[in-house]
Amino acid sequence: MNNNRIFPIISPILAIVSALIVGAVLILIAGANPITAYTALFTESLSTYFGFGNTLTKMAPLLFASTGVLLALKAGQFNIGGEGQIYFGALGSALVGLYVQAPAFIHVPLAILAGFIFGAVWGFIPGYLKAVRGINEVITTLLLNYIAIDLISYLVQNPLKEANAPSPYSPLIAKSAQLPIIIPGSLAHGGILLALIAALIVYIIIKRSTLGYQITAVGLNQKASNYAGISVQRTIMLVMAASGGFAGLAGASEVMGLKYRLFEQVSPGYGFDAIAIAFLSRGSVLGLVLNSLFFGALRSGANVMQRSASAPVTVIYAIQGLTVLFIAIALALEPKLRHEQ
Amino acid sequence: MNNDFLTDFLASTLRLSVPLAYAAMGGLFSERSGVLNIGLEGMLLTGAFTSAAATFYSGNVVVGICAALIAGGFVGLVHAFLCVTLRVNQLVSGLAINLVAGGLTSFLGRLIFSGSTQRLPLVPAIKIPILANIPIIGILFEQDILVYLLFLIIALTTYFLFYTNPGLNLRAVGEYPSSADTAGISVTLVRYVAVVTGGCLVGCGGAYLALVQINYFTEGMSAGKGFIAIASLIFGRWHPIGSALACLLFGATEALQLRIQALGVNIPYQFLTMLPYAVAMIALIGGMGKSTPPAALGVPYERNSAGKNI
Amino acid sequence: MPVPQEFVMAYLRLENITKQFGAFIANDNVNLCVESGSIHAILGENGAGKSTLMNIISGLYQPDTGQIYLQEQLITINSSADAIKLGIGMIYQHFMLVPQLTVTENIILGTGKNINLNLRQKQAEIKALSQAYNLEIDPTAKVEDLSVGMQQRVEILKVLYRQAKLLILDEPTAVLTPLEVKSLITILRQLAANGHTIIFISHKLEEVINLCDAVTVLRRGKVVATTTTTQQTTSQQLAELMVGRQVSLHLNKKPVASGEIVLSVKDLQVKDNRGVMVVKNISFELHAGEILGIAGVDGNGQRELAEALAQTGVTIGYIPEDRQKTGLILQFNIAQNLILKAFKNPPFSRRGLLQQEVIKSNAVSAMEEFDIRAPDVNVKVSQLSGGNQQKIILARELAGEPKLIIAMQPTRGLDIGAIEAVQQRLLAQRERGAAILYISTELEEVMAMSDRIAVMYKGEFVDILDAANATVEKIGLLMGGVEK
Amino acid sequence: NNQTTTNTGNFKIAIALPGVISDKAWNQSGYEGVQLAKQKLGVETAHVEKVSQADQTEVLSDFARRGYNVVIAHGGQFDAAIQQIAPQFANTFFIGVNGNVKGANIASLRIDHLQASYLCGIIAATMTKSNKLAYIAGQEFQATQEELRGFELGAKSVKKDIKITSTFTGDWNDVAKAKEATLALISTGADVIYQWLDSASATVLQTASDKGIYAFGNTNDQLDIAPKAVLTSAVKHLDVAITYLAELAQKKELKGEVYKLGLERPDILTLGKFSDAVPQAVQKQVLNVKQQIIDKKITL
Ligand SMILES: Nc1ncnc2c1ncn2[C@@H]1O[C@H](COP(=O)(O)OP(=O)(O)OP(=O)(O)O)[C@@H](O)[C@H]1O
Ligand SMILES: Nc1ncnc2c1ncn2[C@@H]1O[C@H](COP(=O)(O)OP(=O)(O)OP(=O)(O)O)[C@@H](O)[C@H]1O
Ligand SMILES: [Mg+2]
Ligand SMILES: [Mg+2]
Repeated sequence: MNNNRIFPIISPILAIVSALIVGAVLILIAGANPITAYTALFTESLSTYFGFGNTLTKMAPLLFASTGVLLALKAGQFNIGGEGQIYFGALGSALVGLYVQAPAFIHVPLAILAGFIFGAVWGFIPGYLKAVRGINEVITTLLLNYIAIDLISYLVQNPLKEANAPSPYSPLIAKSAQLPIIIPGSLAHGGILLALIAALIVYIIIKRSTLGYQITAVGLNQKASNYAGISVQRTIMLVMAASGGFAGLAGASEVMGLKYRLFEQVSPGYGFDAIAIAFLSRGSVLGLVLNSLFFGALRSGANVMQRSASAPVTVIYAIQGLTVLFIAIALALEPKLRHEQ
Repeated sequence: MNNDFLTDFLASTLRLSVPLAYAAMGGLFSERSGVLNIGLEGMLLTGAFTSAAATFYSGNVVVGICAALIAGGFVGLVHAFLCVTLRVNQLVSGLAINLVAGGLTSFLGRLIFSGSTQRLPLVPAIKIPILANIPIIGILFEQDILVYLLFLIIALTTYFLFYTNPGLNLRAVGEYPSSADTAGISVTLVRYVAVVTGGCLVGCGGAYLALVQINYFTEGMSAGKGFIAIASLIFGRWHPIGSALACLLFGATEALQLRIQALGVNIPYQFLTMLPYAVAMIALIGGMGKSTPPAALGVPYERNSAGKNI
Repeated sequence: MPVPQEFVMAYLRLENITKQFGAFIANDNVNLCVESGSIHAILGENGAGKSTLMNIISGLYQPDTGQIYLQEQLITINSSADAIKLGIGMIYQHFMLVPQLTVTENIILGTGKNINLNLRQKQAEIKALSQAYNLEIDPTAKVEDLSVGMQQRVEILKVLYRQAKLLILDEPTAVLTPLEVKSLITILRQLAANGHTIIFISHKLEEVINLCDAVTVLRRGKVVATTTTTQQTTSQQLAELMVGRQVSLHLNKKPVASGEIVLSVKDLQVKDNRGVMVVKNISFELHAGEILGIAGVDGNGQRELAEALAQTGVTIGYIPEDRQKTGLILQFNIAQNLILKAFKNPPFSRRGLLQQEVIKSNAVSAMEEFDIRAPDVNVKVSQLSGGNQQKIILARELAGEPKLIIAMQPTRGLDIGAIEAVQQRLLAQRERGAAILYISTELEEVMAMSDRIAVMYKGEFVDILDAANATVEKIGLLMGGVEK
Repeated sequence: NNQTTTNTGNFKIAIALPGVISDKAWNQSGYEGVQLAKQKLGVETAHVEKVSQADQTEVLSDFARRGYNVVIAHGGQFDAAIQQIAPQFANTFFIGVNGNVKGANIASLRIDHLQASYLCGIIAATMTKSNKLAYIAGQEFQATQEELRGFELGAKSVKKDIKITSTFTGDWNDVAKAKEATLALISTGADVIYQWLDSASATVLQTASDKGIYAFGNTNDQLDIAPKAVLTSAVKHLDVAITYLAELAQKKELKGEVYKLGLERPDILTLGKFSDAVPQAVQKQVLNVKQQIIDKKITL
C-alpha cells in the first residue's frame, strides 16, 4: 500500500495545480501571460532570498493566529475573532513599546507579553460569555472584531497619533522593543521564530501536557469532562483567552518586527485566513506550520504576480480562493480514494 | 425631531436592513438544513455583480434580479456539492467561496464595466394606496418590489418552516439527519434544495444592493454585510422573524449612528461606526444571549454512522 | 397461537445475507425466516451483528450479497423510504427521534403528502392512535422533555402511524422500567394478534422466552441456532448458544460481614436545575462490605441522589448511568479513558506533562485485569461494544480501591456475558470491603445483588428492606407508590 | 495592460496603490498617473493594487530592489513605510503622495486640497438655503481634515454663522453606507455636500440629485454624473502631478522635499465645469478668489 503514503503529498499538489490551471485561463482572458505570472510566483515567493523572506514575514502572523484558532477548536470553541485579537495584541505591545523604557532583554519580552495579554483579554470576553452565559461565541467574536478595529482606528487617530503624520499611525516604538531582522536585508524578523516557538508550545500543550488532555476532553465531551471533575467553564475561558493571546501575538509581532508602530488595518484578514489554515490542518500543529507557510506564499505571491505586471489582482484573489477550495476538496476525497485502493 | 426625520430614519433603517435580511434568510435555509454557510458575503457579491451585469446588457431590472437569483443559486449549488456530496469542511468551503467570488466579480466587473459609468435603469417604487399615506410608517409602503418580496419571504419562510411538511423535513435534517433518513427523507436532497434556495435569496440581497440601493456595481460592495447577516442569524436564533429583527437592529443602529454624525455631535466617529456592533453586543449580554444552533450544523451526514452520533 | 404448519407463511425471509465493514464481516451468510404474525427474537452477544442485520432490513444498510423476500416476493430495499413503503417499521436501538421537535412532528415526519402540516388534525389523529393502542402520550410535548419510556412509545407510535406490518424492535426494553416493559409486552402481543409480524431483539432472556414464538441466535455474524419452540427452552440453553460456552446465570454471592459505617446520609435534599426538589429527606447508612440496592422506577430522583453523593469528595468510584455520554469520551482511546479522573495526578502527570509510558502500562494491565477485549490500548472506545466500554469504566472507577462505589444501571444494554463480568467485579469489591450503592430499575438484578434494598419513590426512600425477606411483589408495590 | 520590457537601461517607475485601480477616484488617478508617465516620458511602469498596510514595506522594498528608479506610494498611510525603507535604497527615489516626508531620496507630493475646498466652500455658502453644509469622507486623516478645513473657511468667509457637519463612513468600500450617510446628512437639513469618496462618490452625487440638493465633485470633473446636483468639482489631476514628478526624477531634478501643488498649477488643481445653477456672479467671484489665492493675496 504505497499509495497510502503518497496520497497526502500528491493530492494537495494536484489541488494546487488544478487551481493554477483555472487561474491560467483567467489570466489569459485578462489578456496577460500566465507563464510570466507563474514563473514570477514560484521563483519569487519560494526560491529567491528576499521572496522567501517575504513569505516568512507573512507566515508569522498567520501561524500565530491559526495556532490560536486551533487551540480553541481543541476545546470545541470556534474563535472567529482572530482579527480583533490581532488588533488588540498590536495595541498592547505598541503601548509597552511606546511608553515603557527598558533594556531590550526586558523590553522585548515585556512587549510580547503585553501583546499576549491584550489579545487574551479580547478572547476572554467571548470565552466568559460562552462559558458562564452560554452566548454563542461565533457571534461575539465576530462583533468584537469590528469593535477592536474601530477602537484602534480611534486611538491611532487621536491619543496615539504621531504628530504631523499624514495618516493615522503611532510614533515609532522604542528601538529596545523592536524585534531583530533574522534574514539580513530582508523583512523577515524575529517574530517568525517566535511563531514557530508558539506553535511548538501549543504542540506540547496539546500532545503532551495534562492541560492539553483536559482541553481535548472538554472539546470532545463536556458532560464526561464535568463528570470527571474538570471545570468545563474554566477550561473554556482559559482556552479562549489563550487563543486570543496567540492571535494577539500576531499583532505584537507585526508591530515589533515589521512596522515598529501601531497603525490602522493591522491585519489584512490574517484572522480569517487563520480559520482556513486551522481547519485545513485538521488538528495537526505541523499542518499549521506548513499551511501557514503556504498561505504566506500565496499572499506574497499575490504581490509578486502583480509586480511582474502579468496578472491583475482580481485574478490572483480568485486563484487564492480556488487553491484553498481545491485543497479542501483533496483533503475531503483523500480517505475515499484510499479506500478504493 | 419632526416626522420627516423619523420617516427618513425608518426608510434608511429599512434600506440598510434589506440586503442583510435577504442574506440572513438565505443563510437560514442553509443552516437550518445543517449546512454551515459562511459564504454569504461571496453570494451577496455574486448577486450584486450579476444583477448589475444582466441589467447593464438587457436594460431590464427584472432580468437583472432573475440573473442574481440564478447566480446566487448556482453558488449555493457549488457550496452544496462541496459540503454535501464531497463533504469538504463546510467552513473552508464558505471562506473559499468568499475569496473566489470577490476575485471573480471584480475581474469580470472590470472586463464589463471598465471605463463607462454604469447607468442602470431604476427599480420602480410601488406605492400601496392608503397605507402609503399613514404618517411616518407610510414609507414602508412606498418601496420597490424587492422589499415587498422580502416581507413576503420572511412570512413565507416562517410558515414554511413551522407549518409545512417540507419545512418539518428541513428542520429534522438540520437537527438529526439520521432520524430524517430513517423516516424516509433524503438528507442529501433536502440539503441541496435548502442551500440552493438559500443561495437564490442571498443573490436577491445582492441585487437589492446593486440595483436598488446603489444603482451600479463596485468591487467588494458587499463590504462585510454577509458576516453581519451571519451574526443576525445567530442573534435571531435561526428563526426567520428573530433574524429579520436582528437585521433590523443592525440597520437601525447604523442609520442612527449616521444621523448622530450628521447632527454634528462631538464624538469621535469611530465610536459611532462601532455602534451597531456595540449595541448588538450589549443586547446579547443583556439577556438575549443564548442561542443553540441546529444540532447537526457543520456535520456532514454519513449513513453508516447512523445512530452513532448526530 | 399454534397455527397448523401448512398455513404458515414466511412473512420475511433472508437468504445468505452478508455484510462487511471493511475487512470485518458483521453478517456472515445469514438465513432467517420470520413467520407471519409471529414474534421472532434475535439473540446474540454485543457485537454479534443483530443491529446490522436489522439495519439491512430497514434499508439503512445494503447487504453485500444475499436476497430478501417479503411475503415470498424478492425485494430490494435501497433506503428507509423503500422499507417504509413495504410496510417495514424499525425502532432503532438508539432512538431516531429529533429531540427538538414535538411528539406529533416526530411521528408524522416524512409521511406528509400535502404541503400543509395540519398540525391540529395530526395531533388529534395521534391522540386517537395512542389511545387505541393504550400508548397514552401528549402529542404536543417536546421529545427532549420526555422520559426514555415515553420516547419508546413515540417510536412505536411512529411505526404504527406508518401502518407498518413488520415491526423491528432493536433492544426496546434495555431502557425501560419493569412496568413499562410489561406494558410493551402487552402491546406487542396485541399487535401480533392483529396480524403484525414482529422482530424483537433483547439481551433479557426471560423476556424472550416469555414473549417470542421463535428465536434465532447470532454469534460473530453467523446464525448458530433457530428454534420455534421457545417456551420449552431455558435461559441457560439460550445463553450458552449465544456465548458458545458455559455461563453461570446465578450470582455466586458470598456472605460478607458488614463492617464500619462508610457513608452516613442524613436528611439529604437535592434540587434539580429547575429548582424542583427531586430528592427529599433521605437518610441511610452504608457499611463496608455491604451492597445497598436502590430500586425504583426511572426518574424518581435516583440520578440526582447518585450525583449528589458522588460529589461528596470521598474516594468514590462512580459508574454513571449513561456510559457513552457521561462515562466515557468516545473519541479517546482506551488508555486515555482510563485516566479521565486521575490525569492530573502522579504518576500519570509530572510537572504538567502526561507520562505516556505510565499511562500505557496502566492500560495494558487494566485490560488484562478486567478482560477488556480490544486489539490494543490505542483503540478508540467508540469502536468497542457496550460491555467492553462498561469494563473500562469499571477499571477506572475501581482503580483506587474506593471505599464507596456508586453504580447506576451498570448492566444496561449488556449481553449476559458482560453482565456477569460486571456483577462479579462489583461483588469482588464488596468482598474487599467496599460499600456499594447499586441503583437499577431492574428489580431482579437489585434483588440478586443487594444485601439491603431501598425503594425510592418521588424523591424519597419509602422503605429499606432486608434483601432476604424482600419479595418482588412487595417491592413492586412500593415502587408504584403504594404505602407500606 | 502594461507589460514590462526587460530593457534595464530604461527609466522605471512603479506605484503602490492602497485600493483598486477601478475606483474612478483616488487609486485610479494614481494608476493613470503612471500610465500617463509611460506615455509621455516613455518610462517603464508597474503597479500593485490593494496594498495592505502590512504589505507596504514589502512592496516598496521589492520595487526598489528590482531597480525601479522611482517608487510612488499613493497615500499618506505609506509615509511610515517610506521612512523605513528609503534609507536602504539610495538609488531609488520614493514619492509619497499625500505624504509629509522628505529626505535624500524621499519626496512628497501634496495637492493643496484646502485651496480647492475653500473655493467650493464659498460656492456652498452662497447656494445654501438651510445654512447647513456637510462634508463626507471615508476616513479622517490629514488630507480629509485639510479639505474639511478649507471648505469651512471658504464657507465662513461668506457667512460667519454657517454650520458644517462631517461624516466619516469608516469604510471606503461600503458604498451603501456612504449613500445612507448622505441621506442622513440631507435629512438633518444639509443642502450642500462636499464629498471625498472613491467608488461611492457617484452614488452620493446621484442621491443629492434625487433629493434636490447640491454637491461637489471631487478628484475628477464629476458634473456629468449628476448635472442637477453638482455645482462644480475640485479637479485634481494626480496623473499630471505624478507625471510631473516622474519627469523631474528622470531629469535628475527631483529634490527631497514636499512638493505642494495648488491652484497655481491649473493643469493639476483646478475647478471643474460650473453647473448652470451657480449664478454668473458667484462664478465670477470664485474665479476672482482663485486668482487671489494664486497671486498669494489670500493665503490659507
Ligand atoms: N458502521 C459500522 N462500521 C464498521 N463496523 C461496524 C459498523 N456497525 C457495526 N460494525 C461492526 O459490526 C459488528 C456488529 O455490530 P452490531 O451493531 O450489529 O452488533 P449488535 O449485535 O447489534 O450488538 P449489541 O448487542 O451491542 O447491540 C460490530 O462488532 C462492529 O465491529
Ligand atoms: N463505527 C464503528 N466501527 C466499528 N465498530 C463499531 C462502530 N460503532 C459500533 N461498533 C461496534 O458495534 C457493536 C455494537 O455497537 P452498539 O452501538 O450497538 O453497541 P452499544 O449500544 O454501544 O452497546 P450496548 O448495546 O451493548 O450498550 C460494538 O461491538 C462496537 O464494537
Ligand atoms: Mg445492536
Ligand atoms: Mg447494544
